[in-house]
Amino acid sequence: MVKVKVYVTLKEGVLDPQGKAIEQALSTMNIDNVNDMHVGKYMEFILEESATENDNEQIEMMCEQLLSNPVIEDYRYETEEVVTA
Amino acid sequence: MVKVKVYVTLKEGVLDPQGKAIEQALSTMNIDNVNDMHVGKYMEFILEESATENDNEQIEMMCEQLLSNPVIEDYRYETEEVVTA
Amino acid sequence: MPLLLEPNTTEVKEKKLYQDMGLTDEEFQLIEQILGRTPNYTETGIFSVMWSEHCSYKKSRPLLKKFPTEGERILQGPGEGAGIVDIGDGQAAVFKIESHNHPSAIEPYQGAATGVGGIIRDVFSMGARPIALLNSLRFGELNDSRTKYLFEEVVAGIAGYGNCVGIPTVGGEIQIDDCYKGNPLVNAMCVGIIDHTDIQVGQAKGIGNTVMYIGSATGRDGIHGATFASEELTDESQEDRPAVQVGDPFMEKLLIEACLEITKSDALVGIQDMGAAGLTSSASEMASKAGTGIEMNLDLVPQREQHMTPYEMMLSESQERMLIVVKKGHEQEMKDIVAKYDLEAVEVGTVIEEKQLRLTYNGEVVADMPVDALAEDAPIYHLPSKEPKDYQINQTMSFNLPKIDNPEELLIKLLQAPTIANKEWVYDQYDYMVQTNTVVSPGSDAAILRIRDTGKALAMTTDCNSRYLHLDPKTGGKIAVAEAARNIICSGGEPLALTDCLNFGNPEKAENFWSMEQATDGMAIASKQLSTPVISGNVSLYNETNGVSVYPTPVVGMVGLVHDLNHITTQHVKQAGDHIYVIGETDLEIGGSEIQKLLTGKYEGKAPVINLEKEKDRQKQLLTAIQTGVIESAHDISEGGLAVALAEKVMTTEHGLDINLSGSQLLELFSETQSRFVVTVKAENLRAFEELVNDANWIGKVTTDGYLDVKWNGEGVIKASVQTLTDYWKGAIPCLLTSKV
Amino acid sequence: MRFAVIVFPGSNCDTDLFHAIRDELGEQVDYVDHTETNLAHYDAVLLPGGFSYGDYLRSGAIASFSNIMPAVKGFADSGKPVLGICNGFQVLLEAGLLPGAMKRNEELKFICRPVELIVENNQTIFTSEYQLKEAIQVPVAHAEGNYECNEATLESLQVNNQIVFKYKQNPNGSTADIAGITNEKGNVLGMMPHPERAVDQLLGSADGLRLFQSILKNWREQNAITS
Ligand SMILES: Nc1ncnc2c1ncn2[C@@H]1O[C@H](COP(=O)(O)OP(=O)(O)O)[C@@H](O)[C@H]1O
Ligand SMILES: [Mg+2]
Repeated sequence: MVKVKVYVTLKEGVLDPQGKAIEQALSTMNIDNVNDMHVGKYMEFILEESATENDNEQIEMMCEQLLSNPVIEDYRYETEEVVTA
Repeated sequence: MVKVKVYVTLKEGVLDPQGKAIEQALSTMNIDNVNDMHVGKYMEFILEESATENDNEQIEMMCEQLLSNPVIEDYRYETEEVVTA
Repeated sequence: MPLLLEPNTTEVKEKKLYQDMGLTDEEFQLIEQILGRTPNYTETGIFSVMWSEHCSYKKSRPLLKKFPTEGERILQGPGEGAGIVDIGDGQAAVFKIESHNHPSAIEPYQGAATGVGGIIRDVFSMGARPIALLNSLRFGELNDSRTKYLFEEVVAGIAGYGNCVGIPTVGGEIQIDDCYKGNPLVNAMCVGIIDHTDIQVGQAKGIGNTVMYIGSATGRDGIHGATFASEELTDESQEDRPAVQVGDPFMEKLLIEACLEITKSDALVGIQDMGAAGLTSSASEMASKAGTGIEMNLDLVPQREQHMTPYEMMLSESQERMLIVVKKGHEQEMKDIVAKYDLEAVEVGTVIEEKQLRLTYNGEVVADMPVDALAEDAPIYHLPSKEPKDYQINQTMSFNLPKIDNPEELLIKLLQAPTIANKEWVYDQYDYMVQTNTVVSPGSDAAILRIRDTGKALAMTTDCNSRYLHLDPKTGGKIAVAEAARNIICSGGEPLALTDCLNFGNPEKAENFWSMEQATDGMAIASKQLSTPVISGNVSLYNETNGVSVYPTPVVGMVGLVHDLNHITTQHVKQAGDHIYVIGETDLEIGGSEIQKLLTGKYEGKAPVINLEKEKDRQKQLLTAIQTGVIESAHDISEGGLAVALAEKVMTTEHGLDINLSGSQLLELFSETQSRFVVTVKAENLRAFEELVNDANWIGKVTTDGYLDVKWNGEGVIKASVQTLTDYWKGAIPCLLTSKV
Repeated sequence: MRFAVIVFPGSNCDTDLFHAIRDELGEQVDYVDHTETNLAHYDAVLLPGGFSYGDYLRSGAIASFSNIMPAVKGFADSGKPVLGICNGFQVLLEAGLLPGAMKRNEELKFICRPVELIVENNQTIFTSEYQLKEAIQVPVAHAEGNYECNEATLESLQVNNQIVFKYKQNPNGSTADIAGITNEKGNVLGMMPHPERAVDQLLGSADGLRLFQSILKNWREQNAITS
């Protein structure tokens, strides 16, 4: 059983309307030392023992097919063994 | 100059309709070994030299006032020195 | 396992834990009498929510009794999820308004969204298909970041929920005044359509029938408020559990479709949504209305979180949940229907003969209480009332009115006042077209939706000018009803009935209770006079911050019937050459007006006078004239007076107006005298119009030049390009929201 | 002619499409549930607007895995007309039946309003009843209509004349003002504006009706049916 953390971000070069809006909001708060704001998604889940024994393969399949849209998004992930009491 | 990564997640006990919907979608894809799916936000930005020299204070202020909604969300963040060439 | 420890019965009594749940010593004693024993913790919690003002109306019920609730067309008055009024052809309109003020003050997006979700469930639980949403919003001045945040998020929450479930948000109103700064008001209204034969009621009839649960699993949402401080009882990890409910409009959409299919089944006995006080109120009300009881096994209740206690399950206000009662043996039929919508129907209990709400958990009885005591026998309070001293001062005050030398500049400022300014920024975010019935979208007096295959339509609006109530709650209450009716009439509809949301401060302050009495008096008189019975409503009290209450704000939601699509009328002028009339004379009435706020920064003096008889006659005459086809456009005169009404008639069109007025003081241009309308009439219909409508004064013509040109006693006082006016009017709210603070 | 309106959980413009086809176009139409797998009886497939699966994760993403989608792909491959409107367009993008992706509107807000579209290509089975460069009024109602694609995709869209509708005034930040595109073959159209909301002057515009009439006319021509 592993805990998986997935980060999905817009590809380099794709304009990020949310990031831009946050930068604007910051500047109305008179905060002007923040740059390059990017907003993405963060997903966490528990992956139970998979049949294949190959967790990474399943995670990548999930990321490519569902959790991210490869046309405009990149993803990366981390896994962490969960010890069941 | 530091690179800041902020993770915003729903507080424990707050309904996460997205997470639930993704789990369902996975199960229609015949993936049944995924549990506890939670969806949050991930933000990255560059913080230039701040006037106060206290980066954390500014980051926390930003997180509490703008980047997260403290009523239903928790946040955590990481910083990383950026070496300018 | 850190199971939540609950205090025992003795602790509840001796430590007076019931007080933290909102029960008084007397109420607790009454509960002991009813039960013949001391209630346990769970039972005390259940009584406390059922006897809260929100569920029992224990402080407002005497006032609500004054409302007329019957009429030829009324099929269901107050008491069920929503009221029902006949619209002919075997169909009926179902509607109700509800507040979500406090949740929205804490978490504006979710607060507003779940408010919308709740009112939709009230309507489809009657068996009706929801066809429209409206709202009524109040905020403080848009000059600090918190208020702007509340404003933006409330609007986003309403949009987020309504758009996703696919019910068009077609109208509403927004008033901005500083009394709402700490306590914004968010009222949502839903209108549905039903065939008479499909009308459902929330009743648990038939001993032995099965109680089933449909929708989202129960979490700990929304119980925090009623719970007392939990430090010594709960595990450290459970600290800071949010009381905020998060809405799931996707689930709601599935529930709507599933429940509407269920209501077509003969196996369904009763259906009710789990609104305030969730499982508790839906179960006990359904049983009480049917003269039965319900036994429920809480182990079977779908749960989102682990280790939930009976107390938590019964008090949870998790959203998107319904309770149904089904004929015994037909459970599978229900399960099959809801499965089509990816939902589950779960058997959780049975209808029993004893009029008890009996709950078991882990094989033990954890609560056993008479349902009538919960639903019906809450104590009724007659609170003391006292006329505030400001009232007489305002009635007798004479104030020095400023002389006006630049009415054009004032008009532009009024058009930028956020209460008057164009609300496109708001309603552009609402899908007001989905279901493709919206004939008149936001931006005219009332919204109009056609009723498919009938040649008829429904007109709907929400209204309340609380500034008048602030000065004189009785008069203001009358005006709120009259204004709603005016908006329906101007759109070509016959007002049918109304729903109301009484937003007031703390009723235990005698001055507040006095204004509730006065306001409801006024509303009752006006709804009788205008033949618009009250068929549903909601009460929201304790709207205060730091001891200062909001203005009395009894919002009126009204629905009217447009008998023929050809009667549909909007406020905008149609073609050059048409003649413009004002119906009704103008007095100098400035108390509570927008111009008073602009010029003096406060409201004082007398509210405008309203004569309901005159009101009724004019409304009738105008409606007849519209139905006869002699009116091109019609608009009531409200905030900002005639000057603003004229601008509103011509902005967004390509026309201009040439207006000739006379009077003693230019200030009359902005007076808010009641019962007035501005209409345009084609030359060939002038005679017919003048025969049908009394008190109509010719004031000018529609032109092609794109200017609002107003002459006062023959002298030009306003000559403004309509485009310029429109720009100011449309730009005001976006500008306020984006300006730095 | 027989139309299928696919119903996903959370679709909410399905009934509007149904009424447009049945009441205004006067043709046969059925709702087809997302759990079905066969579209053999239909001459055109319509994917409606709404919020399939609540638009959770990304709009259209979860619906693109529905049971019905292989059949929709097969239907498209056979050259028959497939039209995705709003959320339906998003589903087609996520399913890879059309190139590109949707982002949130530039202003981040949901926008609902009538807009003017320019017909950029009237040589498709969806637009033959329009004039080239004609301005038509059709409403939009979406939060994620900001069409995005890379340079190469944009170029091929342009070269192959796949851009069918452009906004006269871009409401959402969409690349090259794109409001609707077809696949290379021209038998799959995705568009953000709602033609089914513009089929009756009573509701503000009837310009959308001609889109459905185009589909009908081309089907009749192909099947040599004269009316
Ligand atoms: N919160 C809102 N939501 C939707 N529509 C709104 C809202 N506020 C105002 N509108 C629309 O803007 C128009 C003008 O509103 P208002 O000034 O309150 O009209 P009136 O004075 O005739 O009641 C109406 O069509 C109304 O429905
Ligand atoms: Mg009006």
